Amino acid sequence: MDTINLTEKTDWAFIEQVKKKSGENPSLCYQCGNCTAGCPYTQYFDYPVSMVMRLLQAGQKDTILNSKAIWLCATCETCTTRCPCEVDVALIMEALRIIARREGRVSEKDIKLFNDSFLDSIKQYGRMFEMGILLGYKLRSGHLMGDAELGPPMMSKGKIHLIPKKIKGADEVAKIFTRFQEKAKQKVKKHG
Amino acid sequence: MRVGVFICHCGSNIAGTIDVAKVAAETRKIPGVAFATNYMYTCSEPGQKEITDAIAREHLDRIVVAACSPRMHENTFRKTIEKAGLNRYFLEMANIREHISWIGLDKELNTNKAIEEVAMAVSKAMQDKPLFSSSFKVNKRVVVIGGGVAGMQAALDCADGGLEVVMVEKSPAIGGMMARLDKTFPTIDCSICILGPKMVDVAQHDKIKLYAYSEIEEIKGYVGNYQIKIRKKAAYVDWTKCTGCGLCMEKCPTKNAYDYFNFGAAPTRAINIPFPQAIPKKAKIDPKYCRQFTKGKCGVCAKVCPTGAINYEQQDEIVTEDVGAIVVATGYGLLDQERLPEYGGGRYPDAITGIQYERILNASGPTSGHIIRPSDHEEPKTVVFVSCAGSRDKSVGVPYCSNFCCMYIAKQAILTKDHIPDSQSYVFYMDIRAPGKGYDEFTRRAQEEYGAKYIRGRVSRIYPKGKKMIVQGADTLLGTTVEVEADLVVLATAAIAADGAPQMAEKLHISYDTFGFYVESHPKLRPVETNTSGVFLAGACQGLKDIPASVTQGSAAAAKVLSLFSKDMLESDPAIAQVNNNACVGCLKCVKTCPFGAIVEDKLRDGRTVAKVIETVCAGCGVCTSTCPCGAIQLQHFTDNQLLAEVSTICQM
Amino acid sequence: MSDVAPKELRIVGFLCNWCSYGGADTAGVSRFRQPTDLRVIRVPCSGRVDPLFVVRALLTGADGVLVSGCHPRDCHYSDGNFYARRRLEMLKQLLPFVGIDERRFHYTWVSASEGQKWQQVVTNFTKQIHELGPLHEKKEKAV
Amino acid sequence: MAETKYAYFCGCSLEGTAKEYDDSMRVVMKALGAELVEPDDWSCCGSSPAHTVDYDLASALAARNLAIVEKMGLPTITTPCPSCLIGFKKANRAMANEVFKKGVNELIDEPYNCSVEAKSSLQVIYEDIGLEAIASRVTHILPDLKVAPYYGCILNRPPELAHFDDPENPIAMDRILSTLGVDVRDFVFKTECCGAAFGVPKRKMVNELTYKVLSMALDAGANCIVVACPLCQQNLDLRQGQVNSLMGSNFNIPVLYFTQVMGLAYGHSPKELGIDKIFVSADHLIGRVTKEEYEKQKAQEAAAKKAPKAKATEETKTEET
Repeated sequence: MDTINLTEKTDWAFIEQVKKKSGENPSLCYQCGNCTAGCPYTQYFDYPVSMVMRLLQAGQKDTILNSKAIWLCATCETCTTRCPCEVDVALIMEALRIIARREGRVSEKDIKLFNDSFLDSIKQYGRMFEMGILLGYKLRSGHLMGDAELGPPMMSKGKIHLIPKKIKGADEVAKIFTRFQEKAKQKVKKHG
Repeated sequence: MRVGVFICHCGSNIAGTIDVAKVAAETRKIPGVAFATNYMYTCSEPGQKEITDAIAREHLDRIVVAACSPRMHENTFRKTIEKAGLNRYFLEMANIREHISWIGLDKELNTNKAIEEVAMAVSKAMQDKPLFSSSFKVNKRVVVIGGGVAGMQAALDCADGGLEVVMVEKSPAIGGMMARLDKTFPTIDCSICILGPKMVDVAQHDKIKLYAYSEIEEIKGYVGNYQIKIRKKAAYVDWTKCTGCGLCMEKCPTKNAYDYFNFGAAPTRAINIPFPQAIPKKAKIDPKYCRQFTKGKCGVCAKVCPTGAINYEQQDEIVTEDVGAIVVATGYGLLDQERLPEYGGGRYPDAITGIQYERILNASGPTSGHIIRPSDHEEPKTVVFVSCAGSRDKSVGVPYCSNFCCMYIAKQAILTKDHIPDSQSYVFYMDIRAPGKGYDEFTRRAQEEYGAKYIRGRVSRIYPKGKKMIVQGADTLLGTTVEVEADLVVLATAAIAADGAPQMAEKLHISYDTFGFYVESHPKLRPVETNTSGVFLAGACQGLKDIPASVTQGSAAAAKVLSLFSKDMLESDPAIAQVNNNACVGCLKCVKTCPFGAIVEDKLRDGRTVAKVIETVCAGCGVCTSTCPCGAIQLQHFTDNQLLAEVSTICQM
Repeated sequence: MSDVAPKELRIVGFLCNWCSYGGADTAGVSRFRQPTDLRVIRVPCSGRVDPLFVVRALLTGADGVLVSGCHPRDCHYSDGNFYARRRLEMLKQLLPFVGIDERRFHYTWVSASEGQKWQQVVTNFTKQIHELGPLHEKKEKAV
Repeated sequence: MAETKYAYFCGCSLEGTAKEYDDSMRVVMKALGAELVEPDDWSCCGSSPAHTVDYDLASALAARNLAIVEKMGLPTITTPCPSCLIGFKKANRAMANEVFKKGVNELIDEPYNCSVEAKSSLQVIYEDIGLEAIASRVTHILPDLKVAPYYGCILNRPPELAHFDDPENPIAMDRILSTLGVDVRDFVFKTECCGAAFGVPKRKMVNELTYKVLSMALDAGANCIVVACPLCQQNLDLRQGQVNSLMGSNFNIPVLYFTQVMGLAYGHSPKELGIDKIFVSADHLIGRVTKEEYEKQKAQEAAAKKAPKAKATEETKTEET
């Protein structure tokens, strides 16, 4: 690992951004590691939760936003529940995901693709259309055969519908997305 | 009237954010002010000389010092002006440090505020009347509340100093927490071996009167003359007859009573003597479990007692003791395991608390010193210690460090290796706090010589898997989750204020912090005094501390009592209520409202009824003064005129 | 810079010597920043505060009055603050009849260890008084 | 019983992969006399994917549905799906902030005024309806079931959001099932995460996590797992085959919804409860005897035990005197 020059490489603005986004104060964390200890995903993370918190305290924006950890967090809330400093760690992880997504940095493509096809389906039909999501995801990700073996039994048990059920208010839901995107654009304009 | 005003820079503490020269200049304009100056350190020797000189040179008759809080230096400056021949109550202080320079950064606003606060002080000073304290006799007996090591030390030092001591202990035996410990860090002395002799001294000292299994019912009076009501709780055993032979305990059929001494490490009998070295060594019945009380029939102990000491009809008894001072040494308590659900919340027999483990380690404990796990009485080979089990944890309301856990865990890890050579201990910690003499070396020994594995990280969860306890924690230095398959888990549960601590404080009229620990009158310079004169603190009730610190404080409290009692007479504070007989209409409202019963009805020669203040009893709260419909009863030094003078000064400016 | 408008209003505080005055000291020692409007009068016990003091202050120039004592049951003079509470509560009810907004008067309990709480009490009350504005048509000290 | 009429939000999963949860839930609620009204034309709650985009989008997707319920004039929305539940609860919490609320309402057609409380259907059954009522409907006992109750991660977490049961050791399902006379095991992995929505993109990870849960269930001496979450069910049941082939295990543990077990105890047919829709068959475990027969058996067993017991009490007597 190379030296981090804290004088030059501490991104104070980023710390403030996360504070503002999450409404949480990273300075409350005293690095006891309880979040890491309880996290079911630590073994899959490149940086355990407590380390993400530490990197945040040190203002290491790039390391955090490029990490897999923030995408592999399932928001199971164990960290938040057990944090002795009453930091809503899961909420901070969420904030980091949002920021990373906005900056187009996604280290876990598959998860993002799955989320995207999920949201597309909602945008399109107003509800989650499982088959659609699966197909959408498979096409985007190229994992064509993933979970293929599950298809037939699910069909036979009538658990997967081939035709999406579109709700009357589907366009209302779609509008939520478009309005959201417009807003986001304006924000970007405002802040240059 | 010639008022002299002295404005202190307190180095840059005040001068940093207040233009002291300007304050002095503005003050000189106030009518009545004959002299005003500012000085670097007014409380210093030359600073005080500046005052005495000015009094002589300028013929000053009232003094205002604008500096720190009067709670800090009022006495200092009262002595100063007394030296210069003024009445000590001709002093007023304006608190321009704590209340101005330290809380505001705006120099202009601060300076302006300081000028006004000084003006207020001046206006009050102009109303100051000379007051003279009368002296009263001191009852040179002291009560020590709590029979732990701190209380015992205070009691013994006072007694050896020739004072009569009354010790009140709420549990059936003295010794407190230390009596429960197996060994002590960092020397690994046998705890009871070094405490035992002290306990015996307390019991045998002809100047110490011990009330065990007793509690403070009520406290009345004031420094030098307290009346203490003590409730001797019913033990259902006549202790004058009980010889402590223990036959009753042997024969008692109820074997499932909760053992308070062992913190429930194992059950005990419904009638029991807490531990072999108990002092006093007397039996007591726990009516919650005793069949005679629960089922109304049994009487085994009564049958077997050779001296017929058992008395199921025994009632609580109230006795009164008169003393001149009080030492509070009520110790601490421990967080209930239920508050830690992620560690099993007490549901798992093999996840125990540090104090329970201490009893298991102890030769006179429930397992006679053999380390066996509660569930199946097998010898554990892997023992995991979890520090900060509740400590430094806002979510359970204990944000502070419990002070001694790091050390006793190291000790217990060492002892575990001594007892079971082929055992392996793991210690989960966040920081090792070992600042005492020889302490850090001790925690190093636990690792270097005794091979305890220290893991830097909190434990997130403990759960049983087969015969093992799975301890799921983090090693933040490795940056990963770690798991240990333990046979026994020891939780260093957070130390908290003793239960009932606030209620006790209220009886004593001393203050306590948000966590129930008692507040000393100055955190640095008056660590054993309280704001109630004659009441002193010792041991963990003031803040968590280990044995040496508790003993030190016990002796310190004793020294304070001895110096207080070194005089036969005490000076009373003359700032008390005074009745103007001509103005008093004898409505006696004040008699009803006085919290201390210090005001009585009095008949004058002309037959008129008036109120009369008993000087020694009046504590100077002034409730009477604000009650009196005709301003006849006035609290000296805080009279209506003086306070109103301050009010109008501010309001006119 | 204090976190209220630079123009000061006149706030009088009666603090009991044992708890609240100590609490204010603690706040000072811990450097807890506070607005500067408050002027402190030290009394032995909140029970010493005669409601007339408050009225006098409000009628003769104060824009707000704050009384603070020991927590109930934690009074240095056993129950002086109970008398205080009874009287001051009554006073609060009566103020409107003398044409004074009762929000200009506040009484509370702050112990010697509660520096943080004292900071909040002062800050909030000062804010409140500034929201209510000056009570008297007197030239405000422009600072 | 507090209220008997609820806005019922089954959520997307319960229309598809978790159909049987919806079916059994409706059956049970009916039996317990609670009326469920489906909000007209409800839409997806947004679930976790929306939370990766932004708070206001996520809240908006949830708020659209809450607004519909608000219009219906019902104070409570209940959902069987913990994921929808936390979506609603988080929206309510975030929208307590007026500025944020305004922002969210700008995204949706019908503004939402935060007057609707979200409760899990489990909470409704456990707290509003209560154990007494639950017990009173029991007609059959399931003697063969040895249950590991599995709550999943977010049903009770974080406590200051969930306001229900215990975050570390929840007992609602335990109590309900034992009220039905079912043998409930002390299951220490009650709240461990099963991998949630990562089943598709992170299949291996999910399989490894569920492996732990399944083996702890066996350790607890359970022969089936009972859940209250469609995702948990899917990861544990549908993917059990994947787990076996990945980890070389041979689990064969049926994973039922607690409402299915309740339905069985209330005498409903396996068919209407969709027992046939789960992948690892539970048919060998759901043999039933009527309550009467069961109590008769118990009485006989007790009688058999009595004799030695009497002796025991004798002994204690002699010990006393």
